[in-house]
Amino acid sequence: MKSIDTAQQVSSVMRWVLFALLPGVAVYVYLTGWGGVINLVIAAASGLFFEAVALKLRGQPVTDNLSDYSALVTVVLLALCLPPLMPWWVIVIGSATAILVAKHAYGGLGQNIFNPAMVGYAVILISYPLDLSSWVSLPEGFRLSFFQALGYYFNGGLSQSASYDALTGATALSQSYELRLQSASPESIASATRGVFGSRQSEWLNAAFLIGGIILLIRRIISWHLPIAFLLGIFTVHTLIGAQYPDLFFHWFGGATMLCAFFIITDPVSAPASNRARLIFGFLIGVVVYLIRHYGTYPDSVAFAVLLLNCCVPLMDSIDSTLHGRHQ
Amino acid sequence: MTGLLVITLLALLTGAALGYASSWFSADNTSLVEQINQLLPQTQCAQCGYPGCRPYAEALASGDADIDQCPPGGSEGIEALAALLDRPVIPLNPEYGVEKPPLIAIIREAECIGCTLCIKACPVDAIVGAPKLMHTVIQAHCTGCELCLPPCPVDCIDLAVS
Amino acid sequence: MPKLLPLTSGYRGLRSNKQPAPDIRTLPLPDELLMSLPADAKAYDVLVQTGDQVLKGQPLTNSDDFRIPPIHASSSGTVTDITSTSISVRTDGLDNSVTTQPMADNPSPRQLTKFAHEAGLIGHGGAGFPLAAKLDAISTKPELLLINAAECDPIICCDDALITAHADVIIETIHIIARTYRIPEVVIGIEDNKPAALSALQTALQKSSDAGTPIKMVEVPAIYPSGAESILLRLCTDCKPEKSTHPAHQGILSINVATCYAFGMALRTGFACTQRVSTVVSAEGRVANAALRLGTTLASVYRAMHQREAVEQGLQVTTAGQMMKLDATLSQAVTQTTNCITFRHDVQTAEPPKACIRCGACADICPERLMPQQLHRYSVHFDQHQLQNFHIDRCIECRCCDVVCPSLIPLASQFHNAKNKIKHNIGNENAAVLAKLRYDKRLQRLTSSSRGKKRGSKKPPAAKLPQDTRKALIEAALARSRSKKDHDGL
Amino acid sequence: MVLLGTVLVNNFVLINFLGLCPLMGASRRLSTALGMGMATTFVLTLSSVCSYMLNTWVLEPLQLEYLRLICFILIIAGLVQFTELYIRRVSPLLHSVLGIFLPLITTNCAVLGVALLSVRTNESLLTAAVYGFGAAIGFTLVLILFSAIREQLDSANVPAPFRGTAIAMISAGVMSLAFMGFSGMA
Repeated sequence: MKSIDTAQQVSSVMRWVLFALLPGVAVYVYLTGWGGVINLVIAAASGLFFEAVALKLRGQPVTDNLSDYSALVTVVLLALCLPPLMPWWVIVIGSATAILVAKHAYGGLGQNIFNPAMVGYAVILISYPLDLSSWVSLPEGFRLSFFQALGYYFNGGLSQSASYDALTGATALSQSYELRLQSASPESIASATRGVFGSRQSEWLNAAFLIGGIILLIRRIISWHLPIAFLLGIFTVHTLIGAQYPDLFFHWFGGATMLCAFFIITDPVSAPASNRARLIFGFLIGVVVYLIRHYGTYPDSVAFAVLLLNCCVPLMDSIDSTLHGRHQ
Repeated sequence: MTGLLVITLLALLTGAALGYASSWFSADNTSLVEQINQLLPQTQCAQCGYPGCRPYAEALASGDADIDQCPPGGSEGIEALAALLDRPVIPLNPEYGVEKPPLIAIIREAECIGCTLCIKACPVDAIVGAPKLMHTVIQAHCTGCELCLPPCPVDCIDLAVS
Repeated sequence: MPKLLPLTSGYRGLRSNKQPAPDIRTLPLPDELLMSLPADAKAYDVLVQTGDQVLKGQPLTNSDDFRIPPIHASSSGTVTDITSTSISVRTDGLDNSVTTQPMADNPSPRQLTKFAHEAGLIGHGGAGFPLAAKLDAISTKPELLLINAAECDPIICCDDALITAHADVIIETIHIIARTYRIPEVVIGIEDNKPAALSALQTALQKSSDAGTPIKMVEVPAIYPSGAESILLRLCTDCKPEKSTHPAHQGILSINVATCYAFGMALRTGFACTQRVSTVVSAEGRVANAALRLGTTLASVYRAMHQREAVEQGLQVTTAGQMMKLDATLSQAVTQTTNCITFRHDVQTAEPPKACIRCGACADICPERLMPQQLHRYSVHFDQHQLQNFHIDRCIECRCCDVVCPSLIPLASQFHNAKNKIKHNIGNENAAVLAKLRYDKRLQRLTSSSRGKKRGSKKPPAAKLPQDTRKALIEAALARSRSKKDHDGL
Repeated sequence: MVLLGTVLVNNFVLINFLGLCPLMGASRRLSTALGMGMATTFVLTLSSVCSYMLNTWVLEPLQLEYLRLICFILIIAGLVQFTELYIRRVSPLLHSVLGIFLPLITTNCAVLGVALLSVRTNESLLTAAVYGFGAAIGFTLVLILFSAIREQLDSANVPAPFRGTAIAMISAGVMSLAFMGFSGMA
């Protein structure tokens, strides 16, 4: 007997998202060493803990809802935005904000207006800018051992063998921003920040997220409208401004662009309902991301751009419904 | 001195402009009354303490009445009024009656003496009949307002769930 | 083949054309029949009493209303019980039938409509709209006859088997209907996963000597719900019926192919409809097509199909295929609308629905291009204005969205409830408008009559009709006189 | 540039936290917010212009700067009264829905703030007008976005302790967080 294919359930959708994040996670861990691993572990553990607490408080079945993996996806996305090596409680504050405030205060899964991961990120970015804006970039061939890294999280510094200053460096995005402030020539910025095809180091991370995103597109878990519109938004402003360097690929493969394109703005809950509105939504996020990167004071701006457009979603839906009503 | 002068002048100017404007834009809230009236069930039952739905709407528009006085509208009616006037939803005030399922009046025709008192009482002309002859209720037009019950001398009118 | 309008959404997991439909089996006559009665008890008279002997095809109820067709005994036996919902008949095994006359050639439209009513025919596709009411509605302005041969369900194949076996009856009936009601256009919409049925129809069409209205065949893609009336119309024709009234009132006669066959058999024999072909899925998952007597209980269908005496515990039965899937009980009886019966043992309890994550899968599959995720939001938090903005009235409740929802939300039933609530509210609003109108008129009359008394005039002024009604009356009168003039001129 | 700056970068509500009372009070529904936004836009733009004119052409030549505050309040109060009369005539429904928040525009610190700041920072009448208009548009934008969010929150399953104003305040906080992304621009 032929029976109807069982629909993809929420948990399987979320499992696929986690699976598609794997290449990105691998590159992230490769680039950041034990720091990245500890980031992910702290975020995941605290996220699941807060989710369980919130479910318990709201009197909902805990195991049933934990097993839909949605909380895990949120905090993993949050962790992937963070630089390695930072006080552990910063991460915990981030995941608490994401899960408790941005998700459960709004009514839990499916009701949140703002993207929880981005709320968590923005809150800790505003509160602890220093910890977040400096990626601890390690000298070539130098890797922290697990215990050295762990020590950093709990003591707020490296106990021995390496001094803090020697380790901090800026990301390619903030480096290019500072160089532009000093009105350095495009060539010199390029030589300092350009990698093989995108921005130094984070190009590989972005490429890995792109691969994950393509997996999701093929599995039809996300629709193409959002990522394409987003990348197009960046492209359009870039062309209109006519900036020489950083070039388009620097922006596409730099910062959190691909993570944002395929994993963050594609969160269907905080995106508009219709495809038409989704195109506008993605495009505008791209525009805002580029504008803040180019004119603003924050080197990367994905969180602000996403939250800003999240604010507009209810209005977009409402206008869309009126148009929908008139259209047919 | 100049300060006093300037202030006085300014005040006079603003006052004059406002006075002119107020005569220009005289208040008129018929459209608001219409909007409220559309949400009322039009049973004309007067349970709200006003002689009909429109007078109640007028009282609502001028702020004399609250939105919890219409039993036939029930909780849904109160919600609609609250949404229109942007007020909090409150329960029906039991002083004015309780919410019932929609009713219609039925005349026990054998007992009717043809006094026409109910015909005069019906606000929507839903009862037909002639003097000394049996009356009947046009069911499609009856709003269940119960106004025909008190005048009936032989109590031959029943209410049934429609 | 004429060009097709694309059906880009909808559910695509239907039977592939490699699988032929199983042949039609006949089941043994059951011991007891349960003839279901119409819902409105006031609308018909019961003609028999408990203990009466009845014959096959004997009418058990009577009604002059075309919307309430009579019920017939589907075998001979004794009436054992009459309840408000059904009449039980214990069969005597003889299967004696009433004597009947086949329909005369070239009947008048009125005759044919009356015959359809007396044969007790209702739509065999699922909704069960009375055939006579449809025929009556189109007879004033016939424009199109659409034969619906699109079953569009993963397992239902009874129409496929029926067409393959009896294509000649179907084609002949189509010709009779088209000729009698003078319908200028006939279209058969058939899915492209039934090659056997299609070729049978084409052969029958070539053999048919009738040179009346040409019959057009349109192959539609095997995508659920291509067989829904509004979708099939969109797929096969240029007609765009208005949503406000039934298509039959707009001259569009849409008949299921099984109804057409049943009508044809009734015309040939003069005999009321007493059986139908249904797809039966056994508990082991075997698909069969069986000719079932109307009134056979689902329990006896189960016993006959599985050759078992008893019915096991925990057996679940559903009707109407995989997509529509209506829960049924074993004591329920087969009616003309029962096109599929599914028995299952291994029923897992359904998981509780989760929260909507607005993934949009429902909007992608919706054949009417609605946005079920928004409709869901506003039917849970009931908002009539928004629901109407998102066209809930166009939802055909095909359950495509239910099937794809990752949160397992019963969307279609939510929409059904919301639609009912809206209908109820609109009814209330209309009643309020009417009451207000009558109240205002009364006030006007009272004030004017009191004024009249003061002036001492004896004649109270006649109540004025509302402006638009008066205009309409004047228009109508003008139109009448104009048409009369035209007649005189001729 | 002044326009964009006041609308997005230095948004009065979300960055300077002025005018929070109408933001909370008049944002329960989209239509109300639209009406309130339009009324405020009218008052803000005109009061910015009038204040500027009064300041440069009357108060400064007469060296009466100490009267600035009281004169501005007078102008604003007059404009608000005018707006109220107008709304009562055109849309009694909006008038009854806005209720006390309409006359309260007078005491809305954003209005006086804009008038004072506009006098202090702008060189010409045109920039003063644009400044007032930009501030008003920024206020209206936030009000409308916020009311749409609140409308949506009405149909969400918000836990009891957060329902109503609490969740609205949290949303306003997140909105202000989002607008912080523009800080330092222009």
